[in-house]
Amino acid sequence: MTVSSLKQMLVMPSFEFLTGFKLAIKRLCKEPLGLLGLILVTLIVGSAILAPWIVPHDPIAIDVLNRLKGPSAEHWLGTDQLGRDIFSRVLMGSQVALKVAFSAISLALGFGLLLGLIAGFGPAWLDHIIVTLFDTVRSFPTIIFALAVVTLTGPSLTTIILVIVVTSIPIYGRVVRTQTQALSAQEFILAERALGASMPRILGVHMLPNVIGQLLILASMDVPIVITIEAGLSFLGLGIQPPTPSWGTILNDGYLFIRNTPWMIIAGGIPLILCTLGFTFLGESLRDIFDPKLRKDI
Amino acid sequence: MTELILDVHDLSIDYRTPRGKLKALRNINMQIPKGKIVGIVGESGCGKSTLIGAIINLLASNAEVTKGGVKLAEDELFNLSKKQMQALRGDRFSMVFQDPMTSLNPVVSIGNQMIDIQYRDKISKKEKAAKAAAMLDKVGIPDPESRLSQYPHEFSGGMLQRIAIAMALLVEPELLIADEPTTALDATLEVQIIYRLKELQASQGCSILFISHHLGVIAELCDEVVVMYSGEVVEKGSVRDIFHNPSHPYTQKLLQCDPAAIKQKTRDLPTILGSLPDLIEVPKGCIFAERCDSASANCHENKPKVSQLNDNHMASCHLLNEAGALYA
Amino acid sequence: EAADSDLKILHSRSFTDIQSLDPAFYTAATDEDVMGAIYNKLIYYKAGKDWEWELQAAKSIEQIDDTHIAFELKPGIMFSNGFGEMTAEDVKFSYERIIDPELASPVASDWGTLDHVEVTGKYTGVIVLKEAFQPLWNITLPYAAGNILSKKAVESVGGKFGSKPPAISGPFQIKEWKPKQVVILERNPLWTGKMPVYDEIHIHQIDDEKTAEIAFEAGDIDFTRISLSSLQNYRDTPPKDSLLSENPSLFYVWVGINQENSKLLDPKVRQAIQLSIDVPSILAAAYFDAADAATGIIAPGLTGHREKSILAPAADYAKAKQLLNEAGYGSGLDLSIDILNKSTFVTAAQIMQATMATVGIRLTVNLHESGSFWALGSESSGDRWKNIELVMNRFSMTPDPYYASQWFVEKQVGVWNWERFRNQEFDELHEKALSESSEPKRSIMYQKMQDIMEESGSYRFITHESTPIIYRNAIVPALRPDGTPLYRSFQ
Amino acid sequence: MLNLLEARDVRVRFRSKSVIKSLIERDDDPFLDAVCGVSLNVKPGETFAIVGESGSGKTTLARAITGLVKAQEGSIRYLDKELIGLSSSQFRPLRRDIAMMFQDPIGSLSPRLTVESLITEPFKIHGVKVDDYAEEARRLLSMVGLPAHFASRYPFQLSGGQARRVGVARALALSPKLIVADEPTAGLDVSVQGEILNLLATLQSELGLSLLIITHNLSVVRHISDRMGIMYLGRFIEQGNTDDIFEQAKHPYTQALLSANHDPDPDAHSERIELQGEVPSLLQRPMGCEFHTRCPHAKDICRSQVPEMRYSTSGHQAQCHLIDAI
Amino acid sequence: MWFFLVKRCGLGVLIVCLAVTALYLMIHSIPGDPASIILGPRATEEMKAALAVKMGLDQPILIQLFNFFKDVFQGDLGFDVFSQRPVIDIIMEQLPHTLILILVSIMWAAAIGIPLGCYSAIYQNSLFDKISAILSVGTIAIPSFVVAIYGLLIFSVTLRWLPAIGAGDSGDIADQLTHLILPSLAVGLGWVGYISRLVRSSMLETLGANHIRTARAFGLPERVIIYRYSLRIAILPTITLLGVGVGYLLSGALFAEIVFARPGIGKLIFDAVSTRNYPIVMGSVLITTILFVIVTTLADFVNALLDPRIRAHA
Ligand SMILES: Nc1ncnc2c1ncn2[C@@H]1O[C@H](COP(=O)(O)OP(=O)(O)OP(=O)(O)O)[C@@H](O)[C@H]1O
Ligand SMILES: Nc1ncnc2c1ncn2[C@@H]1O[C@H](COP(=O)(O)OP(=O)(O)OP(=O)(O)O)[C@@H](O)[C@H]1O
Ligand SMILES: [Mg+2]
Ligand SMILES: [Mg+2]
Repeated sequence: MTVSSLKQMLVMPSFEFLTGFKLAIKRLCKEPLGLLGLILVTLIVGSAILAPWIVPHDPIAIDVLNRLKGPSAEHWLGTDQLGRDIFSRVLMGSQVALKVAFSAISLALGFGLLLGLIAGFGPAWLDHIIVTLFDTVRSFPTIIFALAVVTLTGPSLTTIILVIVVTSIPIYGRVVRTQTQALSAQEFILAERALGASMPRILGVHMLPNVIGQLLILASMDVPIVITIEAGLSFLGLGIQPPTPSWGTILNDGYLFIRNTPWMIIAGGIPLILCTLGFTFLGESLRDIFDPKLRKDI
Repeated sequence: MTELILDVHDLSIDYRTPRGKLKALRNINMQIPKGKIVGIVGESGCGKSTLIGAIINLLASNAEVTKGGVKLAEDELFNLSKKQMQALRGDRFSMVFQDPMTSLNPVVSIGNQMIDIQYRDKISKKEKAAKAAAMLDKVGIPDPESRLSQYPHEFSGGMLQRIAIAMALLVEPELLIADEPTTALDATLEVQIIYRLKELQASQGCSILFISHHLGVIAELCDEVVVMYSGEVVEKGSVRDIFHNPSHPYTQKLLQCDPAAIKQKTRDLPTILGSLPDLIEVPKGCIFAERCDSASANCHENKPKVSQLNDNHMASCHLLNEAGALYA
Repeated sequence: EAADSDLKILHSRSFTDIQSLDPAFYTAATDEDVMGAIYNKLIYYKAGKDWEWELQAAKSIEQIDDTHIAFELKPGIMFSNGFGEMTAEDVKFSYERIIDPELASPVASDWGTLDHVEVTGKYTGVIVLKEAFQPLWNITLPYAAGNILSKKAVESVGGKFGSKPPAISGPFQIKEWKPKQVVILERNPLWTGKMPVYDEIHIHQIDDEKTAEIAFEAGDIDFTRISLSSLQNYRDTPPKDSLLSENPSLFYVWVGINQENSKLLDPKVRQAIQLSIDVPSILAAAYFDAADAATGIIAPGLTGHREKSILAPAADYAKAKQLLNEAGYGSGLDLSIDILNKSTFVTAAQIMQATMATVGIRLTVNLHESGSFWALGSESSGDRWKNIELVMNRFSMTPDPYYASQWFVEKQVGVWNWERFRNQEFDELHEKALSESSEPKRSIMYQKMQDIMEESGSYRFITHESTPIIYRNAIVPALRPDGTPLYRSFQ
Repeated sequence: MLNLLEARDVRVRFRSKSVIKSLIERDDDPFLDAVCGVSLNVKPGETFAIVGESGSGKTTLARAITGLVKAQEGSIRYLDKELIGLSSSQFRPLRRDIAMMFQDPIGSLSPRLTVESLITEPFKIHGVKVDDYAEEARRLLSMVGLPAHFASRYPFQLSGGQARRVGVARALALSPKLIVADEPTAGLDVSVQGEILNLLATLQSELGLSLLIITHNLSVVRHISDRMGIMYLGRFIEQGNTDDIFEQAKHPYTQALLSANHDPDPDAHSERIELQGEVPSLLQRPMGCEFHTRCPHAKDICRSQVPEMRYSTSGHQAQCHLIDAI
Repeated sequence: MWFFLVKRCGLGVLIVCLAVTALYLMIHSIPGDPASIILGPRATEEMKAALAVKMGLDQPILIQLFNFFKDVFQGDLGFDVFSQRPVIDIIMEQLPHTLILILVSIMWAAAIGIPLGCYSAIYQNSLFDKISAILSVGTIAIPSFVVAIYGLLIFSVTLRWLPAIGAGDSGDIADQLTHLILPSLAVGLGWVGYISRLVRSSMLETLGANHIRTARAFGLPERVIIYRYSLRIAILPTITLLGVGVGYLLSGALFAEIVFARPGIGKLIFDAVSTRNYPIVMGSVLITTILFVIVTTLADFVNALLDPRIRAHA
């Protein structure tokens, strides 16, 4: 889900969407951590969308004289080595972070799910092919793959997303595959086969709901990992180029100044932690809400 | 008054559902005297499994005890701590669950599962395995030693059911609770199991709570019978009272519907007309009034009182006169 | 273990691992750090603030004329592994070996115009050059290419040996090399010269400056270079029992502007770029005010250093804007700068982005990891050289100006001369200066060369950086003026 | 009349030992024959009942017929179409006609689906157009005697019998031609059981539905089936018209089975034939007649010689040396 | 069984070949010139060309690849032109350091994360669950280098309890262990959270199953129910993940190697990639791929061991 599609959802909510949403929210609100997650995610997504309008300073305006200053009334989180307002950069940086996290994780999740389901349930030869692909992709260092992709496409956010997607698919895929294998011996799958359900249907309607919960949690925990990978790749020059702010670059810079000006790390780290907390708790509570067995009000 | 091993008093249980509270059990009173076999019969969905879930204190997460309690001998079970309750389970009482296919762990070999439940016994693992095998043999599983290392998915439904029974017997409980333990068994095995249970009861003096839809089995095995309908006990009494002198219209109909009781071959089996009441909006009056042939206005308006028909035969029906005869 | 703790051990740090301990194939400075301790040279740098040398294996050495240098070895310098005493034969072998085309040593140019070495006695010989070659005294004899190997020993292993020297002669020998971890030097029992103070020197390989600093504070190492970003901190609150030493460095950092790029053909554009780069801001933000602005490619203290550059370090936006207007780019210009993915460059590039934006140049920053960066301007590895517009570069140096100027001659266009700077006069001066024996004259020539570079508009000199070093106060380090450790002389 | 379903010598084998174990023990044949050469046929509109020992391979046979486990040998024909060896996509169109009810009522319902989705699945799977799924769900639910509000429940919220009825509703949704029902009425009270069986009877008379029913409930068998087979250790040891078998069972096992049926009367003590002796295992099939270990009449010949299937004129067949003697 | 093994090995070989081929194509497609990096800036074009010939870089890629495989099957990973040493020696020097770091990290992370996940699941929604939720998600989100640096600052600089750099004395196990504590803390901490959340989530699903109710009904001790009955099912995705994770860490423990100046295969590969030292890159990736395949196969195997249903499927 990209930020723009999220925007769309918020702008034109259909009626059913609203009622379903309301019910979910109502249930969420009963779980303190879920509520916390919802609030955090709303805050982060909201600030990412509104960032251009609410930043107190131009996030790329350099002010060398005022570099590496501590928090003050003027600069809430201080300034970086170029004298830029860290708070504004963190706010703007959330755009990159969310773009990368959302698109990379959802794509990887989607493909991983698909391939994992097929590998776990499909014929053995297909399983072998998919697992071979997974392991092949997974087994050589990300950096080499990233470098190769960049030579083909040039550095950009898309490149990073592509690299992350390709290297994360096997993780999700393998987890799904194991789950699917364990499930495929169960009686209800047999029953579906007896009804004549096609493989896509069995996978999509019956396996998926049983594996997706795990995967959502895995995915939400991957948010910080993806953001740090983005940082690493951008630092190698493979992703977003300066001076675009991202949490990753703030963390990278923060690492350099971790001793003398630790608030840079804090400024880059706290939103990351909040973001992870938000997504993980939201993910977990959503899982609990949508898993009929774990739902408390039935 | 005989000594009671189990006393369910005034028990009410609700399930929370999106539509509202489903009142699965309402004011259940039933007792199991020591050393007796009590059967529960009743229409499917009337709350039998819920009742035993409450007895062993393992209800679904959305269930809620709203009233009443369960006493095992002297212990009020709902007041026990988790630890105390755990100490009772598998020791003083044991359970055969209704769905044998899913109630055994799919990833632990049945041998290990049977050894694990004997964890209280201070004997070697080998001895436990031998005991397990012997018990499997008793319930008619051929070649039990080698079967011990197999996993549930490698057994047939009936075999799993027998394994579940074997497990419940293995711990030599004071009270055995069995929820439809013979549904997947053929008649010869069913007989064999019934003998086993009787044997057990005779040798250990244990009590059994036996749920079944198979009236023949109930008739053969049980000393007393409780008849339930839609979350209520409508009639209870000795097995002879129930089968020879059914007093509640539901019991009567139930007995009439049993195909085993119909000697003439037919493709049109008798049934009880009408449908189940919605337990979320429980009807005001008699719960069976909707389907009762002889229901009067009173039946639809007021809850019937319990009529004591003899020492331990009682039924809740407006139509029963003091003498316990049905006037219709 | 008790004996162990009695040993005097120096824990030092290097930022890369050793690659080769063969003087003909040395690559990084680390190689020479170790070679300097295990081999001997005729002369060696003298520790201190000025670039001077002192005798090492040579008892005497003398420039007889422009092309002849006579030397006499100290007697009794023994090679290890029973390869005997060091003789003039070994000197001849070691030096001629490097220029032997058979061996194809990549550092043959260190020996410039060496013709041969004449052995005149057991300990005496004459180094014969084809032409005068001034850098010899600064960077050849006292540096890596000047190390003397044992002829017999090297021949016994077939002429090449990589990282396992067949024989050493210096005060230290290699006790253990744990690749990517540590090189442990211990006393050479055969050494008869001045006894080193330390029984062992452990040179730990630590890539990351932050880690090195922490390791120093944790007491794991006693001597390390620190990062410019931490310098101020250490100045303000120096760790207990330690001393800080700030040394100039020989590196030079500049922004190169590709003359042949279609957007940059007009010298006015190039000048506008020069003028719109504000060096003080870069020094402040990327070098933490711990380094001075460079006046050219030759560091202070070396022959040929310019006191001042033609353009002031501070930007002159008005002039730059005007030049751009004249060149027809009044409405702005899109340019890109290629940099290595080091945070210093990233910071500097962002400063440039900001300062150049004030004159209407929109600068895109292209980060490269090192492998890709260093092949950027090379014509033999792809077409990317054509697309270079601006590039920020940092070259290392040895203490002779020729070493810096050699990269900017026409022959280097498409090799290391990524600005594709071509200037006849520059090339001629470079050649002549090699053999100029008069120090002041030579100096003027190099200054002129740097003027030419700057006037071409293709160069904006940024800084020579600096080398801050921290060490325990119990140590008296022996350092070259640029802060390079001379381990054998550590006290 | 043409057979709707015809199975010949069907054999299903399972691996009985793990691969490692069989290697260690040098067992060349680490398999067991769960179904061992079973033949049967079902005509349109007919009800065939399979009864037998628990673990004798009834479920496996049913699964082999519906293509859910692979039959290693034999042939299974549906309307003259060979089913063994069909790929799952080739089998799929047939599944509209052949419905299966599973033995495990809750386990065979997809746990994350509501009852409504579960019972309308067949329509979606086979692309049958339905205007209003909710309405259709209500119809099916009422058919099996469940109130409409069950549509929104999840399987784990059903009682065993309710889940069973959902399974029945699902199997009937598309009005199949053949229903393979594995204990369709186990866990149902007698009234509901009657409703379900009556429903099947109605469908049978209206649509000519054929039934292959596996059950342990002999009273049910007697009322509803036309013919029946008795399974023991993976084989039919007796097969024939239900009435014939109930009247005059030939095989000692059948006799024991029938005699074991309980009467719903605490005082009725029927004459039971008690089976004693070792229950044989599929892994070590007894020599000779496989029932001899428990047979009250076993003779020497039974221990050494495999009895042949003997036929009577009415098609009643049984596999016993002593048919005439008993 | 043999068939299974042979198939697995065959697949493994296939994966290794595919990975190495892909790698070969990739690394040759990225810009960079090993010759000038190896020979230094002053090498002449002839020298570079000569080196290229020596490294076999002048031949078509397919031939290079063929030669590489040919050598590999003869047990030869080639020669490092930088240091003139056999590639296999160089890799084998580094590999043990990486392996021990990964194993120790993963092991302690699992040893803490799994029980933590279990208990969070059992006491779902309790205070313990909530606190452990926040803590473990926190550990996932805190960048490892922050853990590393602050670990160093606290334990090495301030307290001086632990050494800051290196892998310790090769002969001295205790020394090596003290050198492992901080790096494995930095590598493993995030995994603790990751594992515990994942275990909790699968545990919740498993604990709701019917068979767990059976186990409870027999009064089995909670410990047995959790570790023998639920965890065996709930752990499957975690094991898979650990398998993939260990493989990933083979080249992904880079930051720990840098921050703690530890030798290791991650740094070896990274440096080799930066210097376009093809023989080392190829050799190390070959080795890590083999290890990766072994680890994931092992994970599959363990899963099959734990869950007979997967065994039946395989
Ligand atoms: N978790 C649950 N949530 C909501 N309703 C439930 C739940 N479990 C059971 N019920 C409902 O409670 C009622 C009683 O169910 P219970 O399982 O006790 O019936 P039962 O008498 O055992 O029936 P059967 O003979 O079919 O097993 C049924 O109507 C059932 O649908
Ligand atoms: N996947 C399997 N692997 C190994 N053996 C199996 C497998 N499935 C079934 N079996 C064995 O095959 C035999 C027949 O099983 P099946 O389920 O067909 O019996 P059934 O006649 O349906 O019994 P029940 O009446 O108890 O359900 C049993 O001995 C069983 O243990
Ligand atoms: Mg029940
Ligand atoms: Mg069965």
